[in-house]
Amino acid sequence: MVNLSVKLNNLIFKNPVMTASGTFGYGIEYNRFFDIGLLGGIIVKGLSLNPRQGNPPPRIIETPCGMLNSIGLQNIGYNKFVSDILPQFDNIDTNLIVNIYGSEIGEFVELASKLNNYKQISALEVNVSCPNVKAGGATFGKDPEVIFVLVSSIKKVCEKPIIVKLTPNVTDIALIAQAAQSAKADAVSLINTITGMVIDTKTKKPFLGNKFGGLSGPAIYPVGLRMVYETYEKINIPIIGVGGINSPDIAIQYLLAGASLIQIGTANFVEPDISLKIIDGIMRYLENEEIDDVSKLVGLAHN
Amino acid sequence: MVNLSVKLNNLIFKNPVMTASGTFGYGIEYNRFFDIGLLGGIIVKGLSLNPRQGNPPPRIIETPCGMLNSIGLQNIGYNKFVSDILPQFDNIDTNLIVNIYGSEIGEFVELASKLNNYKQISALEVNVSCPNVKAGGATFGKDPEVIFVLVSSIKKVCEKPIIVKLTPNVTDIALIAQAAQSAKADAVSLINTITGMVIDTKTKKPFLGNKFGGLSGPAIYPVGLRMVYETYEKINIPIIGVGGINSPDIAIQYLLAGASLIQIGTANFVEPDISLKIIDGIMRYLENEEIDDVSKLVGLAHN
Amino acid sequence: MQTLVLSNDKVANDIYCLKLQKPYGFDYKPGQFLMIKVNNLNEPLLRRPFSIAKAVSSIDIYYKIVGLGTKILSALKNGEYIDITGPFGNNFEIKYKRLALVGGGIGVAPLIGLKNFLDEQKIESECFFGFNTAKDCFVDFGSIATIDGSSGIKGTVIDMLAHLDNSYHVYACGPNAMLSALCKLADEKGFSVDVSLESNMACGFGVCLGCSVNTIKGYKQVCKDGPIFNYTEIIW
Amino acid sequence: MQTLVLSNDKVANDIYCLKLQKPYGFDYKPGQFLMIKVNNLNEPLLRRPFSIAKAVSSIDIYYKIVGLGTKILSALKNGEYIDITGPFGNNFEIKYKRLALVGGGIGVAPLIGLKNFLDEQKIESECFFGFNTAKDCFVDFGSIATIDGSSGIKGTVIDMLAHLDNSYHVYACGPNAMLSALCKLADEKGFSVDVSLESNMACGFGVCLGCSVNTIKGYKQVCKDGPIFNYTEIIW
Ligand SMILES: Cc1cc2nc3c(=O)[nH]c(=O)nc-3n(C[C@H](O)[C@H](O)[C@H](O)COP(=O)(O)OP(=O)(O)OC[C@H]3O[C@@H](n4cnc5c(N)ncnc54)[C@H](O)[C@@H]3O)c2cc1C
Ligand SMILES: Cc1cc2nc3c(=O)[nH]c(=O)nc-3n(C[C@H](O)[C@H](O)[C@H](O)COP(=O)(O)OP(=O)(O)OC[C@H]3O[C@@H](n4cnc5c(N)ncnc54)[C@H](O)[C@@H]3O)c2cc1C
Ligand SMILES: Cc1cc2nc3c(=O)[nH]c(=O)nc-3n(C[C@H](O)[C@H](O)[C@H](O)COP(=O)(O)O)c2cc1C
Ligand SMILES: Cc1cc2nc3c(=O)[nH]c(=O)nc-3n(C[C@H](O)[C@H](O)[C@H](O)COP(=O)(O)O)c2cc1C
Ligand code: FES
Ligand code: FES
Repeated sequence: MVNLSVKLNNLIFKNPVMTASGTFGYGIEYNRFFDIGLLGGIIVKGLSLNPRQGNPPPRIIETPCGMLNSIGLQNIGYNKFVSDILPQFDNIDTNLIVNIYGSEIGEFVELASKLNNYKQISALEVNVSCPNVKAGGATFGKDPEVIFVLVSSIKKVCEKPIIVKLTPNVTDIALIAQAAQSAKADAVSLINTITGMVIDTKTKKPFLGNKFGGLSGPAIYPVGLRMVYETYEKINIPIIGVGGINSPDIAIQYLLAGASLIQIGTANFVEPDISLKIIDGIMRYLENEEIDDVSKLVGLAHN
Repeated sequence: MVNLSVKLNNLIFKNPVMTASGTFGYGIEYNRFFDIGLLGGIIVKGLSLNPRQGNPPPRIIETPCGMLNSIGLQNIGYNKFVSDILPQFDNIDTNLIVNIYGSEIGEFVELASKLNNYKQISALEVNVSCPNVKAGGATFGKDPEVIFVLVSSIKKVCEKPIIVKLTPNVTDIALIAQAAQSAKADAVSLINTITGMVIDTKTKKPFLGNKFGGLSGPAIYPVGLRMVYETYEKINIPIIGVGGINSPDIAIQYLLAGASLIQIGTANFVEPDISLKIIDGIMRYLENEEIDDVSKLVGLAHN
Repeated sequence: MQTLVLSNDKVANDIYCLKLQKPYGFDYKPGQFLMIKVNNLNEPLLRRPFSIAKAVSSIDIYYKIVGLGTKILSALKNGEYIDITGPFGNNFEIKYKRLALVGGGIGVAPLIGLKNFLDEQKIESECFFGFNTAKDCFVDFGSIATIDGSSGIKGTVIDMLAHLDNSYHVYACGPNAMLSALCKLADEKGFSVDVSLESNMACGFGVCLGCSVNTIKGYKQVCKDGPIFNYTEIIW
Repeated sequence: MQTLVLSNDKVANDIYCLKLQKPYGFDYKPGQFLMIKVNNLNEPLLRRPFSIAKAVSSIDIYYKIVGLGTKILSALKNGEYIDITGPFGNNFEIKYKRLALVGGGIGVAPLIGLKNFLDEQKIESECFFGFNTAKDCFVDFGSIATIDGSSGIKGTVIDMLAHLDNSYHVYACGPNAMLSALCKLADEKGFSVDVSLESNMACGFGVCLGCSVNTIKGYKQVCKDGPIFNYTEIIW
């Protein structure tokens, strides 16, 4: 038997496969497809203090082996989340991670301190990288100093592990990861979407209501993988790999590049139970390779 | 009849479609597929002062809707280029643009001043963005000050139009374009490839001999398009759009985003005469839209 | 779920009828849709939404070739398998009024199942379908209008609706131009209208938030809150 | 060039023979290859290289399913069209020595055309082909070795070459393990060897510089300088 479980501080993940924020709703919606308790973790849609209505439609468009989205962090807000969603997780045996977003540092901090009180929540993922909102969002994610202040401030009010989710739209993502590490982040997730656009040649206008959107899906996996590889050589805290994973092979590539855990995003839309297939594929790979612990794969490509 | 021709300073392009550096050899190789004189321009493989042997194989690997390459600027060098290749262009009626590369500023300048003497050459494209070489290359392309010094120095020794080819692996590509403009560049080309990697899960090692490679092909077109759109709002010199173009529709999207000319790269490998199909498609589009001049499309998506 | 293709025949200009083996326990309500993965590749990446036109002995879909996905779909042969998820979405609510079904072009598809259901329930309804030409028509019931007069009356489907008054409730699906003409008429004549809307979709069941439509109560998801909306809710 | 598929039949375990209509004026030399675009999509993006096994009445390709592209190829039906470019590459040079053709697995494919050519020219040659089992074998001539002894002698193709001496010239294609065993033997026995190499390719005709192989004269392009190289040139 191979060991698929992974530890992050005191948190135990039964396997390294989580679902990425914004691509798996609040998790509950997928219960009709499979037992979501089988997942290593579930990262819910980006949450803000107040409900947000998001960007004007159209919000998605397919591109070659990818898609652009400009959802703009539409969400039900803190109050509704804790009253309607959280109780449903009382009996679901997986790590619930809340992806949080604020338009200024104070908002992030307030939200983090409030969420700190809920035992159903295993960790927070701080989204400093959403390209679809004007304030905060990507601006935060591109400046190491702002990241340092933001993460330090959150760490002061929240005891749960803090994961910082980074944007790929920068010259040197490892530099930003280092800032997060200095601020005592417990892990970093990379990558969020790459900013892109599509123009409608019929109307001669940007196709998306918000003009720009974030590129995700298999098209971007070589970029996410490279950034995980680069960052692995520059930091000591765990890396969570995300970007274009839709097969066991790509998931394993991320582990070999240095990710301790991985997230499945866009692929959930195509195959709702893809995460289970990926967990299964990782297990088979380990068996074939006669490796008894998934953690032994992490970073092997650097040797 | 619609007018497809485009002017860049005193240079006239018979249509806005060129072939991208490194994807069309020295042009001559394609003469067996079609009359390369029908193209708006041909940008030859990156040239350096001395021959370069490039990176160890494997050098290419396919990825979803894209490919990675780590050729590493293998080329025949200046002497052989002017003796063997240039004379063949005496009677080819298209713009020959030489993509140049140096490992330090002095090398760029020396090469540019030497190439300035050849009447077969219409312009130089300065490659400050190749991710596959250690010195120069991407390092240059990421620092606006270095770009400024480099381009200013080249402008002093070369009278031909200078096009600066930018890397997408930066936080703010428009900033780099502005530096090129300040240094009196005549145009900018964007984008070069996005750095990526693939790991072989059989050997557990990076697949490419050089570990990293540049991602090109349809997968990246939404990113290239967004960068052209952003840059168009920040500079006044012409933009040459490149990245993932393999259909008239995508080519037109680039024009609408603000590109005056476009380049076809990876698509040449798949369909050697794709450029002709794209020229044809642009012409049909203009006819259907009753637009009499291709230049009238440029930047329309900003209105 | 991998589902067997029973047939996939051209039934009109660019329009095909795909019949799939009905999986055990499959149940749907008229107005709902499936998400279909048209091949096993990453291109096209996303599933495509299609209304269920009928699900009696087989699941029947009528689709029009408009792009890459539907093109690929049209090459499917019987005996092959295709992956579906669903059914998703809300359904046509039956109103206690005189009922009229109004469809344009491929928008007729979801109304076929509704008509079938109404007939089963012995609820009377009138059907009005518009096409560009006879060659585009793929139904064998209802009153037909064609722009060129090659089948039924000459004109648009709206031209057949002069008799509708506030005793009527209309179920509609079709191109935006048709829907807005219909809604204008509804405002004048006082009949009510439920429309089936379209939108680009990624997931089909409410998690991606990609398929939003602007309504008087804020953004709603076409896949989950719809695809059927009362037309007065929608900010057109 | 769009080319008509005449047949595409399974001839052994995972191995297919694709026959294409020979375009007017098509000419090739043994050892050359085609680049095939297996579908009309962006995935797989690039053409795939395949040796021409024969081009007498039709162009014949033998291929093995190893990944996505060859999988898609195997679903092609006669009557469909497929896009080819080529022929590309250098060719087997005929040496005035005793000739032996040595192939392993799917590497036998390019040697079929060579054998055909030699027979036409009435040049004598010996053929030695190795497979894992009888089920993998797709040729009906030459001496066969199989690892499990289910066809021909039991062993590897190398086991049949004990008689080769410096009067021989060998043309070889197959897995790397076979080629390196062969080259070791060549060093011992003094025969010369030309090998047909493989490499990932994007363009197939020398412009992308992606298919480099390391030789004693620096990097060379498998597609243009090869695919056939004298084994002493290659830095293995
Ligand atoms: C609930 C619902 C039910 C539906 N039911 C049916 C049905 O029963 N039958 C049916 O035929 N159809 C139905 N549709 C529509 C159907 O889903 C689409 O026609 C289908 O998804 C098209 O896929 P495609 O890959 O062929 O076209 P795509 O290539 O996805 O293109 C489809 C359309 O999207 C737009 N588009 C795509 N790319 C771009 C771009 N770059 N710029 C601008 N515009 C672009 C264009 O308008 C294009 O015509 C339904 C849709 C919904 C939401
Ligand atoms: C000149 C020449 C002639 C040839 N002639 C023939 C012939 O006659 N018959 C024949 O069957 N084949 C021939 N080949 C080989 C053939 O081109 C390949 O088998 C084919 O391209 C495979 O395509 P695919 O899409 O099926 O597999 P791919 O998906 O491209 O994979 C093919 C192989 O590439 C490697 N690979 C792909 N992706 C990765 C990755 N992420 N990490 C590590 N490795 C990877 C793997 O080893 C895999 O098995 C020839 C090749 C050359 C260069
Ligand atoms: C529709 C959609 C919505 C998303 N919403 C969020 C979000 O709310 N917060 C966040 O941090 N990332 C969000 N993401 C980014 C994903 O979590 C993930 O980082 C990205 O899509 C790359 O992974 P993938 O290629 O597997 O999808 C979203 C992505 C998509 C496609
Ligand atoms: C195999 C290969 C070699 C390349 N060589 C060069 C080069 O020498 N100089 C350069 O400026 N760009 C080079 N490029 C980048 C292309 O010119 C182009 O900017 C990039 O591929 C994006 O366009 P595409 O998606 O259309 O290929 C190369 C690209 C490829 C795929
Ligand atoms: S399609 Fe995903 S929410 Fe509607
Ligand atoms: S495949 Fe392009 S140079 Fe050989």
